[in-house]
Amino acid sequence: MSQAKVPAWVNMALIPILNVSLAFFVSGLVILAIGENPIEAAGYLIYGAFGYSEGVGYTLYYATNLIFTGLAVSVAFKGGLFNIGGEGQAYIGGLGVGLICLSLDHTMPFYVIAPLAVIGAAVFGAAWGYIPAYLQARRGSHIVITTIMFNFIASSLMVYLIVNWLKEDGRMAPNSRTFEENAWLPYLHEIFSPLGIDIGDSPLNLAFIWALICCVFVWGLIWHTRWGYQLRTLGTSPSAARYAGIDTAKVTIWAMLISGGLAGFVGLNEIMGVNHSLLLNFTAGYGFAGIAVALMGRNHPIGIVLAAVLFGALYQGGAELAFEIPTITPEIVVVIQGLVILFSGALEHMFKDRIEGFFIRRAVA
Amino acid sequence: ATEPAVVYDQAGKFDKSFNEGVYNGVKKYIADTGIKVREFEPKNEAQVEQGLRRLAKRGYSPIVTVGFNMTSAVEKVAKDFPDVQFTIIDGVIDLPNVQSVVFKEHEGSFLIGALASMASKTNTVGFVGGMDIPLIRKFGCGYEQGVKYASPSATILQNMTGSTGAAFNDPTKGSELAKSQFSKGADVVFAAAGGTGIGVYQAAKDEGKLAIGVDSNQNHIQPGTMLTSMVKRVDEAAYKTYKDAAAGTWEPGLVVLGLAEGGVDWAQDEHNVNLITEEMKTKVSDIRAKIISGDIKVHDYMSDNTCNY
Amino acid sequence: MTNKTMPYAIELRDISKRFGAVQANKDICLQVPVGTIHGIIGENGAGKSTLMSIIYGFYEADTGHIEVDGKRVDIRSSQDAINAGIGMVHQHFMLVENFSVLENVMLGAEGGALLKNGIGAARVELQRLAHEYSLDIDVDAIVEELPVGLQQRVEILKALYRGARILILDEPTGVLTPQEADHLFRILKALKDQGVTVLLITHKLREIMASTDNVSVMRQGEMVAHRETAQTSKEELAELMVGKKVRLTVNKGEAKPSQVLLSAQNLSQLDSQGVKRLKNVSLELRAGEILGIAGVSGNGQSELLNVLSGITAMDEGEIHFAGQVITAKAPKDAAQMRDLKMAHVPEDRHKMGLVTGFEAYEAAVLGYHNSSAYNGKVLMNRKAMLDECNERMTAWDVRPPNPYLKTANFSGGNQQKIVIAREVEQNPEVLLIGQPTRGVDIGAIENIHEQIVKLRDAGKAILLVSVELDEIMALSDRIIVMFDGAVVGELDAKDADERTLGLMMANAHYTEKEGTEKEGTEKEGESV
Amino acid sequence: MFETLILMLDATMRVSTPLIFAALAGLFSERAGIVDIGLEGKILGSAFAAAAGAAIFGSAWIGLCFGILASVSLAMIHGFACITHRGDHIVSGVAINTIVAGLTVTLSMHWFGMGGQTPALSGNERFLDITFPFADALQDVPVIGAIYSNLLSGHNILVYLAFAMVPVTYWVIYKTRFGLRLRAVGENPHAVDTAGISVALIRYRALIVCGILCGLAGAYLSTAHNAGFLKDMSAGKGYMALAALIFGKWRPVPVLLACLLFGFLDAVAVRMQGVEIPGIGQVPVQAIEVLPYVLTVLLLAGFIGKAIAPKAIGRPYVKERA
Ligand SMILES: Nc1ncnc2c1ncn2[C@@H]1O[C@H](COP(=O)(O)OP(=O)(O)OP(=O)(O)O)[C@@H](O)[C@H]1O
Ligand SMILES: Nc1ncnc2c1ncn2[C@@H]1O[C@H](COP(=O)(O)OP(=O)(O)OP(=O)(O)O)[C@@H](O)[C@H]1O
Ligand SMILES: [Mg+2]
Ligand SMILES: [Mg+2]
Repeated sequence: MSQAKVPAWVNMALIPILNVSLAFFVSGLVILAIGENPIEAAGYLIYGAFGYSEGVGYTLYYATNLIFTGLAVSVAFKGGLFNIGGEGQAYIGGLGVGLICLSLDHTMPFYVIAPLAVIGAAVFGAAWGYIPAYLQARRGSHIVITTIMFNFIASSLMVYLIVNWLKEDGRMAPNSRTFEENAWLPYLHEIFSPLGIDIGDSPLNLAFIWALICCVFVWGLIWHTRWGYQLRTLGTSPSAARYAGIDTAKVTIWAMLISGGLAGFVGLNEIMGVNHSLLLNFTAGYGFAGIAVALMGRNHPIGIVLAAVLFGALYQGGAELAFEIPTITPEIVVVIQGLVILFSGALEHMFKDRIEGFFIRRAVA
Repeated sequence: ATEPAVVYDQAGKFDKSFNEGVYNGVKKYIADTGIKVREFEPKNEAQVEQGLRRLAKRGYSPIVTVGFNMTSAVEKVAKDFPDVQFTIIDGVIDLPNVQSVVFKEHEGSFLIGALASMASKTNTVGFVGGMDIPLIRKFGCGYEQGVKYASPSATILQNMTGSTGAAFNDPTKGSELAKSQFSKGADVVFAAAGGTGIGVYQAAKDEGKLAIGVDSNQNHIQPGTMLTSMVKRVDEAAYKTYKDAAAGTWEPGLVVLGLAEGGVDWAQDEHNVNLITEEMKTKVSDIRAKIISGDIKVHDYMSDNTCNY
Repeated sequence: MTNKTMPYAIELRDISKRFGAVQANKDICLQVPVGTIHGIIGENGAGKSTLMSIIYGFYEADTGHIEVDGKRVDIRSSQDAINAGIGMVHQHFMLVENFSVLENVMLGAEGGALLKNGIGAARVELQRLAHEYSLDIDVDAIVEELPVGLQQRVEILKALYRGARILILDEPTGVLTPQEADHLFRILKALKDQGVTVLLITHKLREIMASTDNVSVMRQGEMVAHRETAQTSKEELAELMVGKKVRLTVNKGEAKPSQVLLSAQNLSQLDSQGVKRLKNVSLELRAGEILGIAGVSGNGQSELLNVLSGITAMDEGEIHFAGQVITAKAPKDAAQMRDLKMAHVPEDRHKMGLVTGFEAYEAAVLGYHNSSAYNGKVLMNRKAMLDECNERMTAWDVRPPNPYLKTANFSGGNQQKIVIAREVEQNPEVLLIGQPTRGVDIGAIENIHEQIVKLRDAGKAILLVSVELDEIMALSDRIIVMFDGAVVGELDAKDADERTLGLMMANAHYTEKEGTEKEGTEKEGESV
Repeated sequence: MFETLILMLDATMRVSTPLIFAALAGLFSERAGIVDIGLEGKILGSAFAAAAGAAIFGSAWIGLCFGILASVSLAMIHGFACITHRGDHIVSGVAINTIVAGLTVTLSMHWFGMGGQTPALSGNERFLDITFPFADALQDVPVIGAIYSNLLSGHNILVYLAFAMVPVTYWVIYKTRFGLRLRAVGENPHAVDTAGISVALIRYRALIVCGILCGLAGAYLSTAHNAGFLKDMSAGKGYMALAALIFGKWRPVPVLLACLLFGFLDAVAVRMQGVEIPGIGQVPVQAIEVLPYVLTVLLLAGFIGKAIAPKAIGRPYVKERA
C-alpha cells in the first residue's frame, strides 16, 4: 500500500544489494571465525571466477544450471506457487535426456538428438511437476509439501532405474554407458576455437545459450502473453482471477509444467553437455539454489541471469578458494547461498520496511 | 624435482578407509622427504576433471588419483597432458603416462574369512558390504571362501548397505545391519563399507562382538573388539609412486598387488594381540603361504561376476 | 442526562493515529460518563474501529492518552486494556473457531498454568453471567457450529468474564437479525443498569436513537460533534456524519422495460461448509430496467452476484441468458458469461475487481484479457491496451490519468471508476453491479449513478446490489428484497418506502407488533 | 518369525527415535502456526554441536546441551524471520537448512580437520544402552522375555525419552494453559492477541520447545545412535518427520504411530538391500524407502483421510482488519 512514493530503484537495486551484502558480510565473519582472511579469500574467489577465461567458463557453466532452476522457481512463483521440487524435476529431466541419448546415439545424428533431448528434458521435468500441480489444483494438497516429497521420490526412482536398468555392465559406479559423441552438446570452446577465439577449456556448452533463450522465452511469456497475464493475476489475487473467469486449476497446472520443464533442462547441461552419461545426483542441489537465485533476481529473467552468474561465480570461485586455502571448504559457498536466501527471502522485510518507511516519510514531509 | 599431487575421490580423505589409506601414504611421504604434496578434494563430478586439469597445467607430476570413479576424468586429462605422470588406484587406464594399480582384494579377504571363522564361537559370521558393486562383491566372495575353507559348515550372513555412493558413508545403516546380523547369531562381522564400517565397529563394540576393518588398518578404532583389518596397501601404492617418480623409476602400465606383493594382508598390532591366538596365527600363515604358492586358488568375483568357486 | 456529576468511565485526550499515508485518527477527545451507553457514528473509514482498537490496546496511538475512571492509564496491549476493565466485541469476531465456548472464554484468563484448575470456576462464572444477563449458551459447543448471534454472545461473555466495566461493541448489529439485535440491546440495557459503560459503534441511526444516552460523530478521522441523544435527531446526525446535507436524487426518466434478458429459476448454492447460502432464488431481468436487490449485508446478495456472473457454481436451479440454459450440470464460468455479454462490477474492488499490484492499463482489461482487441497473434497488444486506457481515463475523469500507475495507488473512488468504466464500456447486455458507491465520495457517486441510468436508457438490464437503501430507492425501477438467502419480497420502486423495505429486510414475520419503535422505522436516514 | 519381528521392532524403536523427537518438535511449531521445514537443519546442527561438545568436554550430557543450544538458536533465527519480520516460513526454513548444511562441515573442518566429521566418541561421550533390571534373567522366558529383554530393555536413555515425550506433549498441548494458547495462536492469532496475550511470545516459546526437541533428535543421531558427527548425517530425517507430522494430522499419538510406521519401513528397507526373498526375488529397497513420502502425498491428496492443517499456519501475523 505504500509503494506509492518509493522510487523504483530502491526496490529493484538498493534493497537486493543491501541484502546480498549482508549475506556476504556474515559469510566474511564465518571465514574470519575459522581463522582466515576474508579479504584474501574474496580475492581468490573473484580471481577464480572471473580472472581467467577458463574460470569464466566454469562460472557460466554453473550459472547455466542456476538459470534453469531460477527460472523454474520464478515461473511458479509468479503464479503464487512455491515450487521447491526443482531438484526432483531437474533429476527426472536428466532422465529424459539420458533416455533419448542412450536410445538414439547409435542411430541418429546430433541435429535429431538435440531437439529430442530438449523435448525429453522438458517433458520429463514437466511430468514431475505435473503430479504435485494436479494434486494442488484439483485435490487441494499443498504444493510445498508435495514437491518436497517428490524430491525424495525422484531420488529413489533414479537410484532404482540407474542401478537396476541403466547401469553399464561391468562398471563400478552406477552410471549408464557413455553416449556416443554425436549425442554430446558441443562445448562452447570447441565452437569458438575454429573462429580463432580461445575461451579456455571448460564444460561450458551449448546449454548456456539455451538457458539464455529460455530467459527471453520466460520474459515474453510472463509479461507479454495472455497466459502470463492470467498467471500473474492468479499469483497476485486468486479471487480476482476467479472473477476474471481464469481457469485457476489449469493455470496452476501449466505453471508447474513449465516450471518443471525449465528445471528439467539442468539435465541437458549436466547429462548431455558435461557428463555424457546418466549418473546419480548430478543435480547437486541446483534445485534449491534456484530458490536463492529467483529471490535474489526478483523473479525477473534479467535479475535471474545476474544472480545465477553471481552464484556460478561463487561455486567456481569457491572451488578455487578451497583449492588455494584448504582449510576453507567449498561448503562455505553453501553457507553463503543459505545466507542469501535468509536475508533476501525470509528477512526481506527487515530492511524493506525501514527503507520504504524512510522514503515515504521523506515524500510525505 | 617433482611436484607431487593427489586427488581424492568425493568421499574425501577422511573417509576412515580407502582415501584415508592414500592420505596416510601421502603423510608418510611428506614426513620422510619434507616435500609438500598438493592435495585436492573435489566436491562434484565437474570438479574432478577441473582439479586434475588445473594440477596438470600447473606442472604437478606425478598425480595420484584415487578410486574407480575417477577413471574417465583421468583418461581425458592424461590424454591432454602426456608429460604428466598419473597413477590411478583401483582403476585401469591404458595410456603411456598412466600407471594403474589394482589389488587382489579376494586374497586378503580369504585370509580374513579364515580368521573370522576361527574366532567365531557361533560358527556364524557376517559381512557388511558398502555399495553393491562388483568390487565389494569381490571382497565378499573372497571372505566367503576363506570362511568355508576354515569351517565348511559355517553360516555367512551377507548384507549390502545400498546401491549408491552414499552406502559408503552411512554408519547408521552400518550399525543397524551389524545389529541385525548379531541378533541372527553372527559374532564376527567384516565390513567392507568405507565410512559405513564405523557404525559396524561401534555396534560390535556396544554388543561385545568382533568386527573386522578394511582398507587401512582400522584396529585402533575400537581396540579390543576389532579382530583385525583387511589392509589394502593403497598407502604403499601412493608412497611408491612418489618415490619412484622422484628416483626416475616410475613406470606406466598395470600393477597388480596381491598377497605375494604385500599389497593386501591382515593387520596385527597392539590393539588386537589379545584376540589372535597363536594357533590362529600359525594357521593363517599357513594359508597365506599356500595362496602365494598357488596351492589355494582364490576365485576372483570380478573375473566372471559370479562367486562360484 | 443525569450522569454529569459522576466521573468519566473513560476519557480520551488528543488521540492521533496514522497508518502510512492515512491519518486514521486526529486529535480525538471523548468523555464517556460511567454507566451510560455512548454511541459513535461515522461513515465507512471514518476511523471508528481504529479509535476503539486504540482504547483496547490493539493499536498504539501515536499521540495522546487515555484516562479510565479519572486515572491516566498506559494502554500498550490488550492485556493492559483488560486490566483496566475494558472489554471489546470486535467488528470481526476474535474467536478460535474449533475451540469450545468454554475454551474461547478461558483463553487468556485460564486461572493457572493447568487448565483443570480454571475450568470449574469458569463454568460457574459463566452460569452466573448467563443467568444475570440472559446470555444462555452451551459452554461445550464448538464455536464454528454456532450461529453468528451466539458467536457474538461468546464475545460478550469473554469480555464480561474478564470483569469488563467498559464494554466496546464495534458494529454489533451488522450481522444480526432484528430479533437478535433487539435481544442484544436488552442485554446492553441490563449491563448499563449494573453500572457497565458501553461504547457502541454503529451505522444505524435508528439504533443510536433507540438505545444510547450520548452520541459522538466522526468524520475523516476527526471527532466532529458530541450530542445528547435526546437533544438531537437523525437528520442532524446524518448531516454531521457526511459533512453536508444529504439528499440523494437521481435524475432519471420513466423506465421502459421490454423483453426479459435474463431469468433465473430456483437458484440454490451451498458454501464450503455445506450451509445453504442461496435458497430457491428466482428473478427476471428486463431490458431497460434497473432491478435493485435490497437486504442487510450477508443475506445472500454476494452469492447471488457470484452465481449469476459464473464465479461460483450453483448447486440447483437454472439461468436463462442469451439463449443459453445454464444449470449445475451445464455451468458456465465467468469468462463464458462475459462472452455472452454479461458485465459485472464486483462488490469488493480490491479482492476481485482489480489486481492491485497491476498497473492501471493492465487492470483495465481484467476479465477481457482474452479479447482480440488486446491481443496479437502470440503476444498481448500493449499499445492497444494503453491507448484505450488513456481514452477511458479521460472520458471517466480518472485522476491521475496515468495508465502506468499501480492500481493500488489510486484512491478508492478512482479505482471504482476504472472498474465501472471497464465493465460499462464493453457495452454489455446485462450489468451486475454490487455496491457501486461503497467508499466513494459524493461527487463520484453522482457520476456513477448517471452512468448506470444511461446504460439503462440504452436498453440494457441492470441488477444493482447495495446495502444503502437510499441508493436502491433512488436508482431502481423494481426492488427485490433478500433475507437469509431467499427472496422475501418484490415491489415496484414507486411503492417502496423505507418503512416497507425495512420491514421486508427484517423478514416478513417481523411484523407490526414489534414495530413499537415507530419512530425508528418511519424514516431511516441511514448513512450514505 | 516372532524372533525376527522382535528384532525388527527393536530396530524400529532405534530408528524412530529421532523421527519422534523431530515430529513432536514440528508439532509444537506448526500447532502454533509456524511452518517448519527447517527441522532437517536443526537436527543436523544439533547433531554437529552435540558431537563436538561431547568430543571436547568428554560428556554426552554436555554434548546434549550444546546440541539443544544450537538447535534452539536456529529456531530463534526462524522466529526472528517469521515472527518478528513476517518472513515467509518456507523460505526461512530452506535458508536454515542450507546454511546448516554448509556451516556444520565448514566448522567441523576447522575444529577437527577431519573432512567434516567429528572425532569418534566413546564411553561417556555417548549415551549408552540401559539394561532393565532382571532383563538378563528374564531373557529366556518365552514371549515376555523376548519383549522385555530384547525389545524394551537395552536402549539408551534418549529412546525412552522420545517415547515419554509423546504423552508429555499430549498433556502440554491439551491440558495446560500454554497448550491452549499455542493451539489458539495457530488457529486464530487475532483472537489470542485480543485476549491480551502476545502472539509473538507464544510463538517464540513454541519455537523454543521445537528447538529443544530437535536438539534431542540431533544429539541422538550423533551421540547415541552413532558415535560422532558425519556431514549430512540427518539424511532427510527432518523431512521424514515433517511427513510423519502431516501423516499424524498434527496430533501427538497419531504422529507417534506415523513415526513408528516410517521407522519400521526404514528398518525393513535397511535389511532388504540385495536380499533375495524366496518366491519374490529382490524387492527394490527404493520401493520401501519411498513409501513414507508416497503415503503422505496420498494423504494430502485426500485419498486416505484428510489432513487439515492449523488454520493460521504459514501466515505471518499482522495486526490488520481481518
Ligand atoms: N492502498 C493504498 N496504497 C497506496 N496509496 C493509497 C492506498 N489507498 C489510498 N492511497 C492514497 O491515498 C490517497 C487517498 O486515498 P483515499 O482512498 O482515502 O481517497 P479518497 O479521498 O477517499 O478519494 P475517493 O473519494 O476517490 O475515494 C489516494 O490518492 C491514494 O494515492
Ligand atoms: N491496519 C491498518 N493499516 C492501514 N490502514 C488502516 C488500518 N486499519 C485502518 N486503516 C485505515 O484507517 C482508516 C480508518 O479505518 P477504520 O477501520 O477505523 O474505519 P471505520 O470508521 O471503522 O470504518 P467502517 O465503518 O468501514 O468499519 C481507513 O482509511 C482505513 O483504510
Ligand atoms: Mg470499522
Ligand atoms: Mg475514499
